[in-house]
Amino acid sequence: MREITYVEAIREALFQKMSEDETVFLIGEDIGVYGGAFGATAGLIQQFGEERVMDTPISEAGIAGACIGAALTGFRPVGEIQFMDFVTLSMEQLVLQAAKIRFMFGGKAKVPFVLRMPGGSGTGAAAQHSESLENWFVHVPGLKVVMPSTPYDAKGLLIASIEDDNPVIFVEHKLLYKIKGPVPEEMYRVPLSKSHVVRPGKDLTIVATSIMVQRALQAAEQLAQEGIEAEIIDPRTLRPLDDEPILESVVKTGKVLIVHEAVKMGGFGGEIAARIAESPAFDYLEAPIRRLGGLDIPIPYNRTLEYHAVPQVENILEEARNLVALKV
Amino acid sequence: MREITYVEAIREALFQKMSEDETVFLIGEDIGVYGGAFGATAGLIQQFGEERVMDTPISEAGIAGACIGAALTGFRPVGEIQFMDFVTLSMEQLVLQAAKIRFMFGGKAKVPFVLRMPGGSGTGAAAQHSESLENWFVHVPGLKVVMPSTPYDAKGLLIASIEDDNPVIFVEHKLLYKIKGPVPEEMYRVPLSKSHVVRPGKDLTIVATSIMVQRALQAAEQLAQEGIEAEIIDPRTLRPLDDEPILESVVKTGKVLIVHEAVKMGGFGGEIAARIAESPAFDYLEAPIRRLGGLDIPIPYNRTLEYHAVPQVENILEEARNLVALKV
Amino acid sequence: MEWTTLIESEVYQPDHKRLMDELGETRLREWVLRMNIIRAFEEKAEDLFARGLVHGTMHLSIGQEAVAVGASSAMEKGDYLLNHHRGHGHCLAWGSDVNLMMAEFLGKENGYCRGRGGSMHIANVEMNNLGANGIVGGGIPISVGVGLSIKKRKTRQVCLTIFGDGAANEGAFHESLNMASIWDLPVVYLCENNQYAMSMPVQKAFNIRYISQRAAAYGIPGITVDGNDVLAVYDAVRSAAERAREGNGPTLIEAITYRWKGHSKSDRQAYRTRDEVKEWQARDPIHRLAHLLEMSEAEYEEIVTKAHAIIEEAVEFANASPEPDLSTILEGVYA
Amino acid sequence: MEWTTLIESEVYQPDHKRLMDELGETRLREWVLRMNIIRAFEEKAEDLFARGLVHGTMHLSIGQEAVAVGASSAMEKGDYLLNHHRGHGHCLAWGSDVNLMMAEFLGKENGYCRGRGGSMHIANVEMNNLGANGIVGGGIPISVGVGLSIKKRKTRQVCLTIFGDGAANEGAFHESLNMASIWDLPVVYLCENNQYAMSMPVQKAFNIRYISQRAAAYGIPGITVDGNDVLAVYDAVRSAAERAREGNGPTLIEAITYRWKGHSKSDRQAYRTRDEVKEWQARDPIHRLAHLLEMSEAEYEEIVTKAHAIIEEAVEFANASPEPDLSTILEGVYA
Ligand SMILES: Cc1ncc(C[n+]2csc(CCOP(=O)(O)OP(=O)(O)O)c2C)c(N)n1
Ligand SMILES: Cc1ncc(C[n+]2csc(CCOP(=O)(O)OP(=O)(O)O)c2C)c(N)n1
Ligand SMILES: [Mg+2]
Ligand SMILES: [Mg+2]
Repeated sequence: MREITYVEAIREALFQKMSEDETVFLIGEDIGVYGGAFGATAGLIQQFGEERVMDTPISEAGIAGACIGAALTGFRPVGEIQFMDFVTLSMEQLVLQAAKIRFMFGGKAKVPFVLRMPGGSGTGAAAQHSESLENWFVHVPGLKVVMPSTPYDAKGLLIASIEDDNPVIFVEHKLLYKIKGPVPEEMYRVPLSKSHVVRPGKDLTIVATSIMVQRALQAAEQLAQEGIEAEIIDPRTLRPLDDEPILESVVKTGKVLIVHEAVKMGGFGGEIAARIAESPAFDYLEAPIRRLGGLDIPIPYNRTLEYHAVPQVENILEEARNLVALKV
Repeated sequence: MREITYVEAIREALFQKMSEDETVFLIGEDIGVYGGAFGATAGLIQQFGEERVMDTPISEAGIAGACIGAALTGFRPVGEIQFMDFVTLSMEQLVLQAAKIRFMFGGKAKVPFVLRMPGGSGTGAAAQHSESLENWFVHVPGLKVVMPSTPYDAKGLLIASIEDDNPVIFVEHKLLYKIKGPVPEEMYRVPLSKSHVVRPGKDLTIVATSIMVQRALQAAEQLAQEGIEAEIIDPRTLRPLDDEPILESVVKTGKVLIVHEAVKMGGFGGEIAARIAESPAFDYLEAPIRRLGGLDIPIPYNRTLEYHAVPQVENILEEARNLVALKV
Repeated sequence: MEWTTLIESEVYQPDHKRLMDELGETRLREWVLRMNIIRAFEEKAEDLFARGLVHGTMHLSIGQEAVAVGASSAMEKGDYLLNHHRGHGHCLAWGSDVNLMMAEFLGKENGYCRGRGGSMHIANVEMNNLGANGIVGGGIPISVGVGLSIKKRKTRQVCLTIFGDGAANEGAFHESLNMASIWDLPVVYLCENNQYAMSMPVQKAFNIRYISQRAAAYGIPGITVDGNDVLAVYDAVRSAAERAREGNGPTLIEAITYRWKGHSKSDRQAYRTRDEVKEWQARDPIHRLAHLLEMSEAEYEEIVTKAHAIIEEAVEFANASPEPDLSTILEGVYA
Repeated sequence: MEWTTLIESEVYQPDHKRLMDELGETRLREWVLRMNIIRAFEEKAEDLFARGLVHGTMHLSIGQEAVAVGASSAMEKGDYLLNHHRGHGHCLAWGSDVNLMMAEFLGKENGYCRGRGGSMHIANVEMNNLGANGIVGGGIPISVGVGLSIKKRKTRQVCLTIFGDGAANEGAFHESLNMASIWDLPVVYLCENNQYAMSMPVQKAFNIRYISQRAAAYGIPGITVDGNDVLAVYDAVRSAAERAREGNGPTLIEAITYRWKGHSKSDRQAYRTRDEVKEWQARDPIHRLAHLLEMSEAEYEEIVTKAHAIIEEAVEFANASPEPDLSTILEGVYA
């Protein structure tokens, strides 16, 4: 199959949905002639014009509000928050309005929009441009949270998200934008709320999100050479969460490592760990659950410090080896 | 000892710190002649004047910024966000500025302020006035998160928080304001980051926060009559977390129930569950970990629905009984 | 009565005679009834609350009825409404069913929001009433999206967005009015300046005389009207709506009025004097229209009685309505 | 050179002669050097970046040096600075050590922020420089607190808060200027209008001619100056600082200038023409001051050479500086 990059996959999803459905439009900062800070919307304004690729002033609350209002009245906007960090300025609109409107109105309205935003560190952009805040949204009923880890998923999940009738927080990763992978040319959907067994294995389960799926895969290759077969599961949609494949895997392997880039404390890994620990899979655990997450610091500017602030392949390797070595 | 209410305890802490330290001042909406939406600052403007009890326009980002700027330059402001929900409008200032300034400046600045805010449901104020968002802040290195459950703790923790050199998110609970308890008249500190064994027990551990501590205590009384002795632990400071007493308790009881009002998914309970599941206490668990949290919905207006949207005494009772009944 | 005391020279002076001729007596008499229904609703809400029959809180709009009725009357079928926490009046003036509103206020299953929303969140999506809002300024960014949507659909609708003086100091106000302005969105921003944001008087919260002066920051028209003059409100909102409908963009209207009651359920009102309240009560917006219409006291009393009867019926309806079933508690979160 | 093309009638016209007399030639020659140091720093930053020696991104202020130097020069010792992402120039003009800045830019342990902050976060708390900011508008609310702090301490300091045109559309701008105004806080708000927020031209992002017109929304003075005229910037900022120092509250100053380079490291600049850039390059703010001072080309070149030497030294210093030790990675989060 044709290989394209993650960012190209996103652009293609936008292009195809916009071509097909004229209620879809894009709105965000510098998404027009600039093409988006990471190029996700490059060329789209030439194809669809300023009416459907709308550059905004620097007004993140306004962008969210624009999505909500348009969604409430018949459109399917796709907003872009230039860096996930800036969504801190949209929280009221997303959490108190978008997530709650349907419920507060007795189920009589819907708010179908997608808000795309790149999270994560690794580009030297330091503390205010490297956040991984997805678990905030996981905590909010009414929102959906999607976090693709491959070009294939990026396209299929984005199309499915645009077609979903709910507000979807779509978290991309800056370092994933340039990775390549097979992506069908035609439209397809990767269904929301279906966790994906990325790699089968029997010795331990690794639950990973976003870029950590890629790092876990690299680690798994090395582990395989050492005779350890890791099963890697990517939830892809963090809310609503399909935890069945995770629990099944844990029943099979008895050992689990959870990896995300976000700061460990208060992060999504806690939810996964808790789901396992409160499920029947608990009885099959042969070792304590392990979480790997970002260190308890803001992301530092210095390249070496930045590198070590979040889980890398070698950290996953080490944790996995330790887990497997544990006798119960 | 003299008994006063939780809200009186808070007011007394503010009064005593303001009397003692003139760098302490209050800032927020309607905290002056109105006395605060829940009366926490009633009378203080009469005592300290408008300069130290500052009513603001409705500008939650501005309030947070005012705290940060004053804290950076020698003051110890205590801000009030009228309902915790509205802190969604201050997230950028709190998370990208307050929490990160010290680290980003190489440890060369400090930002000592407290932001008080009442969370929780139970007053019929519906979806936009009933949030429990503490775990968002637990996820942010650089912030401290304090959540008192008794009048005694409210006073002692607030004084300690004001004296702390870091930004402290101080989460009160609307339904706790009117509960009474013993509170010394003199100043005292309840140290931050010390979990508290509220009630000793041997049959199961209940980790509860804020109002759930009170509900857990009520449940424990009933359980005691049934021959079940619950050990109740209140972390009080959620970040940085003192997890030792929790882990020790689990080693002792082998069974643990975590209770908070916030929506279960993505909540603080996940962090607690994960800490237990990845610690040596894991080996002592005799049953799956249980979490009780808010239902996966916004808080409904209707009184009955609202009541059932968050854990109540009877839910804790039921969970505790089930846990204890489990044979391993 | 001394209406003129209220009207500053910078405040818009409508041509009452022209407006009355244009609107006709029947319609204006209907407005007197409508304003009275709003007032009766609020009085009943307060009463139910006092008797412990309502959970939660409420924000009464007594004294501000002219803003609600004047503004709604200036809009057309198919237009959108976004309003705020003190929104019973706007919702009623928009033509909502008082029974379904009362049912919602009492948290009943057949209320507008199935009892999930309550006083601060009443919406009536079928009538393009996109809801009251518990967050000060919370509806204002949404207006940008609604405006965009109309512009894209070219349907010549207008979005009426109502908020208080307090909301004009939220960042959301700023971002939204700017966006609406640069894109010429069909939105009418109606700031109901009732002198206070909870306990904060406008004199302390603003360093400008009129909130409408803020229009200058966005290059849009701004106008201040006497919010107790239903004809002035109507006139200004209608002009702004026309402007919006023609594709000429948003307008900021400030309607100066006064909240007679406390901010919400528990307000000792230490921030104002009884005399001040009385002074404003003497400028009753409903009496004022009645006066213009030269209504007799008897006629007026008849209308008040009718309004109360309508509200009594609504309470009966609401009381007889079912509570939401607990088994449905998880419903309505996702579409 | 045709400076007048830039200067609209509404733009403040300083009395150059008076200012030059007042400031004296020595000081002004020092400004030429200072502006050249900023430019040399930026050129070096770009060069290091191009050679892959810097991680991250950077926002160059070439072309905007007059704003930094004019504004900083108008402030007094002990005053505070809050600036923004395009902040190297402000930081240097404030009197920071160029070696420690370069060390920070290269992520070194002895940089101003121990290598943790980098280009977008350089602070120098000892000199009351409270930092650049990676968040557009992020420093503006903080200015309210700094202003309050000064007012409470009665120390007659002033807080200079610098941000871009783009920041003026963030809600934070609105809330903060209002608060500073109602409390008469000693803050000078300096909006560096360099025509673009990334790719967004001011003509599209605003529906007003001058950003300074927004002062009207807060009842404070607003003034627009030619930001390429260092004397104009100095004059306006000094007056505003004086006003603030006297307890008369904040001022909004707009300095019109232009960013010669791309927004950040990777900007194809598809949103503007080469001709436009050239036109503005012909209005070089440094040359302009040199011209006023009637400097010879040789004199000028000497200054440029000196500036480059200072920067080369800084690079050497930074290169020789140690990297942060990995074992310290967890430090500096809590006090
Ligand atoms: C963001 C936010 N901040 C604070 C509040 C609490 N609150 C509710 S109404 C109100 C006053 C609003 O004043 P105004 O906008 O003038 O409307 P009014 O109540 O006078 O009609 C306040 C402070 C809120 N609901 N939302
Ligand atoms: C809240 C926020 N939104 C968006 C960005 C991304 N961003 C960084 S600089 C910039 C443009 C800023 O424009 P302006 O304020 O005019 O300053 P300039 O870059 O022109 O100096 C943008 C959009 C950001 N850093 N913060
Ligand atoms: Mg008001
Ligand atoms: Mg700019």
